[in-house]
Amino acid sequence: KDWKKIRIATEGAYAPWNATDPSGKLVGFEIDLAQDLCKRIGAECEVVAQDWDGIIPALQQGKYDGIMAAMSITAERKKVIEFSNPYGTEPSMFGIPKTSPLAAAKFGAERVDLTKDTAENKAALAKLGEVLKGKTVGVQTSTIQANFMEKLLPSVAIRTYDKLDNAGIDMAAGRVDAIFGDRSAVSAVLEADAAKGMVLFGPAFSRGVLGDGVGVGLRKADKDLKEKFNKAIADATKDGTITKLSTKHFGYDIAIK
Amino acid sequence: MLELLSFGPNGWGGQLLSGLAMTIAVSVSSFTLGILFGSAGAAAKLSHSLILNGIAELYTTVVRGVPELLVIYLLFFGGSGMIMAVAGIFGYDGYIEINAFSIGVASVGLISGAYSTEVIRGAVQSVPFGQIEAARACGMSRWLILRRVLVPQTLRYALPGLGNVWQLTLKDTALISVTALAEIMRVAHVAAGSTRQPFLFYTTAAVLYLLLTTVSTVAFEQAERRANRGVRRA
Amino acid sequence: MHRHPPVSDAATAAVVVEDLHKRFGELEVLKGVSLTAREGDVITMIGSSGSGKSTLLRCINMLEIPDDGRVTISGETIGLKKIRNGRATVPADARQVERIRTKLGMVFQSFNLWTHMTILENVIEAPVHVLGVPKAEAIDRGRMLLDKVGILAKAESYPIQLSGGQQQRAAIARALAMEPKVMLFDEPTSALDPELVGEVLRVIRQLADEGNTMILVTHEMGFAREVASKVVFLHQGRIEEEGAPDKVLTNPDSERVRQFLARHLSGAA
Amino acid sequence: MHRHPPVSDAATAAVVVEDLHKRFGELEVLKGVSLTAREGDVITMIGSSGSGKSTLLRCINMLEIPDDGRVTISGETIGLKKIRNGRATVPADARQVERIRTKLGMVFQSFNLWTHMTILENVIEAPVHVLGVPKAEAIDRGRMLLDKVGILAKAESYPIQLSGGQQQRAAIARALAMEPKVMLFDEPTSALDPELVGEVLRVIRQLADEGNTMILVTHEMGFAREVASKVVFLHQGRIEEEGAPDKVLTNPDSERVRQFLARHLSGAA
Amino acid sequence: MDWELMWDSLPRLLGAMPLTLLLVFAALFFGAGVAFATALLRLSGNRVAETLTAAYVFVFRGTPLLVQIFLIYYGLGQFEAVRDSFLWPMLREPMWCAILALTLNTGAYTSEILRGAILSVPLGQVEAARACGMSRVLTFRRIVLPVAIRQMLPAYGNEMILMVKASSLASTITMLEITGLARKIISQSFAVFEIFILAGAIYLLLNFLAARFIKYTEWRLTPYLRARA
Ligand SMILES: Nc1ncnc2c1ncn2[C@@H]1O[C@H](COP(=O)(O)OP(=O)(O)OP(=O)(O)O)[C@@H](O)[C@H]1O
Ligand SMILES: Nc1ncnc2c1ncn2[C@@H]1O[C@H](COP(=O)(O)OP(=O)(O)OP(=O)(O)O)[C@@H](O)[C@H]1O
Ligand SMILES: [Mg+2]
Ligand SMILES: [Mg+2]
Repeated sequence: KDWKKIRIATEGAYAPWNATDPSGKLVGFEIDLAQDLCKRIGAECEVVAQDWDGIIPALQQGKYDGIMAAMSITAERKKVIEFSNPYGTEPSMFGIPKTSPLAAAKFGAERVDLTKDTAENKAALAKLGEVLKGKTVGVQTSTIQANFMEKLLPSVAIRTYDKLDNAGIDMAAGRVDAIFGDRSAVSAVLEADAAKGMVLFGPAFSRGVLGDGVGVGLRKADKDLKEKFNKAIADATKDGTITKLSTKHFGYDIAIK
Repeated sequence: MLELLSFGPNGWGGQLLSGLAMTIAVSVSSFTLGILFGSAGAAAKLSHSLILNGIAELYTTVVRGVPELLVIYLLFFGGSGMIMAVAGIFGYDGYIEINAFSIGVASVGLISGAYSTEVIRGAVQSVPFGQIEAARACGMSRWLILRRVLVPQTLRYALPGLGNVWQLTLKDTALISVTALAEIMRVAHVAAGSTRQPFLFYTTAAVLYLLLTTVSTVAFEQAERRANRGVRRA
Repeated sequence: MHRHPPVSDAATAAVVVEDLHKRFGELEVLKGVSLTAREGDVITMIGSSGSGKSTLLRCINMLEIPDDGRVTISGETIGLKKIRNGRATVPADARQVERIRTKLGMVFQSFNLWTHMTILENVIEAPVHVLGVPKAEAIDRGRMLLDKVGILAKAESYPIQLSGGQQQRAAIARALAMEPKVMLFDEPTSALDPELVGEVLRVIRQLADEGNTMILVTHEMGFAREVASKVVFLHQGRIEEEGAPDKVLTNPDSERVRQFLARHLSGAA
Repeated sequence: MHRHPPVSDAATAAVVVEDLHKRFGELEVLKGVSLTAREGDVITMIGSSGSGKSTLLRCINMLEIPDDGRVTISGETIGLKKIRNGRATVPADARQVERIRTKLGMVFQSFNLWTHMTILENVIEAPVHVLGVPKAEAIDRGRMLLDKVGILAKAESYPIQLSGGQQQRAAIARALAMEPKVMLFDEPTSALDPELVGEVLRVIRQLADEGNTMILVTHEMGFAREVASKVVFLHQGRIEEEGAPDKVLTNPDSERVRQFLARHLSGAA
Repeated sequence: MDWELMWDSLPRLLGAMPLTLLLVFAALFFGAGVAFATALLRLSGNRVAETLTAAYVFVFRGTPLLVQIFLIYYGLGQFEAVRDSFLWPMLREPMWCAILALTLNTGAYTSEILRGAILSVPLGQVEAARACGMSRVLTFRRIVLPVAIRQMLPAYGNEMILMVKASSLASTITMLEITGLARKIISQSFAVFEIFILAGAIYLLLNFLAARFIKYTEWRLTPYLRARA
């Protein structure tokens, strides 16, 4: 294939990564980034909406050529599809009601990089396991955060939701004690009407079981396309395009440094 | 908050309306397709061929027995795969796009058809045999009997059941939102995700479905009244 | 008002039934019945319940396919063929059967009017769609027939809106609309109350007086005596006795017929 | 075998109907009917279709609620009250109606056997659940009654397995099982073929001979003449003529009755 | 097709079957009660009761179950009053919410089936009972209901099958019944086809058994129809 024309799938319902505006147009960080990357590759770009549940099978079938849907790069996904290098990363964070007794807990660290085995990190994780004992945490189904909870805090009960927003509603109703997700998603939940009066909680976690950031999902066969994307992403990171787009959509920088 | 439902630049009114139109388009097409499948299925079940009986029985049992979502998935992913495999035999190996609308209609039609099969079969069987014998005794041919006596009479018995199938079809279209076809449920889902107002949009979706139900209930009552001319006392 | 139709010399046989056999599974319902109706004949069939009267009538217009024997209508024999190694019989030519049926008007015991059509629509349906008569013409003739049986006022009503006697007469009009060679009546009055019985019998008597060929099954002995040119007594799938009504109904040869008549009279009145 | 029951001096009235009125919407079906049945009476009601015979019978056991007039069973008058500003009538006391119905056995024209029970279950249902008769006793009595009407062999069969005449007799047994004061029969034979008619009439005749009080609607004139102690002729919701069968059926005063009988005889046989 | 994965996932999916069965049985059980009451109220002749029950049936038949589950689970929890009420300990649990939604849904459909069946009992059967002096209640209990229940069995069989399938929507409110678990396995393995086909086969089996059961019950309860030789 000459890659003059590339089709990219996104979910269109995960603001601010990707969303839909009231006129039905796809908008968001990844939509803008896709156009930019395609320009660098020298291809014409078409972004299409696809429900999350079918997003990987449809890629494999050839319905489109790439996925840019806030999909984290994980070992399991790598078994079935290929990923470009990451174009962004967000730490994962907990959210809790302001009045929760958990709010009093203190952790030694602000950020925990799970690839680093420092004493500080270990202490923070242990503390987390301690305060969440007997609590229930809401996460989105089949996400890196669900994975995190199962692997690192197996003794804490989790509940899985289609969307983190629903978990937020349930936290407001008192069915779960905390929610855990991408920082942007958790912040968005905290700002929504339903969850007024909630706060971020604990350190920001990243890497390790939480994956190496968000990349473009590709078919295994399309090694050439992967190379093109990698180069484009490297360029966009270097010249500050990603930082610019990120600040526009998130209000902070998610570029890989 | 109601501004979100308006038709202005910041309102989802337009999207919801086109979602409504899409739901109607898909339901009507699938229902029609379902009637075709249903008639074929009923004909097969009523035939004396063991093979046709078996095929129709398999069709209704499996399609009614597995969750609707599975049928849609299989067709959505399996359908284009199959077509591509066939094209592959002829040496074409590109991606063949079947649009979400056709797949949606095909899969919901398939489901709807399984239910229609049973309704139509029952209706055909409840047409009193005397009605057909009277037609035979007049020297009518099979085709003429079918057209002039069997179909109009069957319709009368089938309409209430078909009304139920229609309701089912209407609601099954909600499931093809997994193909990202922008019908009511998908619009509500996307709008909820983009605005973080799930209640507002899901409640609106419920109201839209109720609206469709109301209109179609009235329509079916009218149709039944027409088909039943000569049944109740005037 | 006894009446025996004048049998013209040129009278051909309208219906000839020869050695008819019919089985339902194990049960042999007709065991070799032969019967001839000349043009203008009015044949009345009597016999106890289950003796095969309806089956014989239905074999004549092939609503039941006989297993053996021949049926000839106006000189044309209906072709039958054996299938499945002789285990079943079917018409050799479906077209022929359809064509012959247009010559036979059948009036069912349960009327079987098409419920989704008005009375007039019932009457013109077959002439228009089977014989291809222009619709306007069929309507004219249909109204005339409804008038003849005395229910013209009900032309636009649906069957359910009619009383039993009226439905029966509508069914007769529907059969007559095909201008059949032969009319077949299956117990045309058994479901009616005594007053309605009178109405329907009057119409049939009128048809008889006009020289129509008819075969009818009835339990009304008085009526049989009055209009029939021949009475046939069926018993267990065979013709037990046949002949002029006065003979069969008053002084039958068969012991079984005598019994039947005795029981009939004591039970009914 | 004519029979007029000996009317004892102490004979009380089993059923008294006084000035009964019944309207269906606009149509006044009963326009003031009065009728008395003493114990042991066999009253036969005749009249043309639509004259109100069934309605009168149904008013007696309150399956239809009369708009006006009184019904008294064995000296107890059924209480009625007006509701909705006198636009409708309902029983004053549902319990009373239920109790009185146990004294009235009804045999419907269409049998109305309960399809989901065997014949014996049909017969014992009401005695066990309404009268509280112990089950074993009810079964004994039920089998005796089935024997009496000649269908004991069918005790364990379901209604659908019985012929029309057998169903009719089962319905009679069911009514008798309540040991009613009065039996009401609505055209007990009109749906049967002539041979079955005989069977059913034989059972009714036997009941009459045993001195049961009965009111029956029938079209069988010969039977009416034979068993009735009184014949009542209904015409357009009024009693046109009543009296001894010989008088009413042979030499009626009313012109209308004469007409009816003439038509009846000519039409039917 | 990844047969090995299918084989490995089978025991896990079967492990979710008890939850699915619990949801279905509870919904059918409570739903039957709701349906019974609703059908009686709709036929009661009381204007208010008739209007209210008709509205209930209209709303629950007229909207997708997905929306109903969603609004009951997330919607009710939004209200302070509900959270403070004695019902909250139950409504807190997704399982009770799922059972409530399924119950109300099947209750609405079943009540219509039952109502139709009651209305189809021939009047003659009822009159015969009245003529024997049976009271309204006795007539209903001994004649109307037994006949109506036999009459509604085929339609109710369909409803059972629909309920088995409908229980899969409980996965949208965090329940890990068969479908919920299937989606979880898919999210780990991305083997959409294999797992869905496996889950579909389990549903098919359940529905097949349900259909057999209904057929058998019908056969047992209607000796009088079978009797016709
Ligand atoms: N389709 C059928 N299948 C099996 N047996 C049948 C069928 N039709 C009729 N019979 C049997 O054939 C016999 C004759 O039936 P037929 O209807 O000809 O009797 P009939 O003389 O018309 O009686 P009736 O006076 O009661 O109408 C009966 O024993 C009947 O049970
Ligand atoms: N439920 C009803 N609603 C309206 N009209 C009715 C109803 N029941 C009976 N009628 C009318 O009342 C009149 C008398 O009916 P009824 O059944 O008493 O007549 P009948 O004398 O028994 O006649 P038949 O001999 O035909 O049985 C008829 O005109 C009938 O149409
Ligand atoms: Mg017959
Ligand atoms: Mg009557």
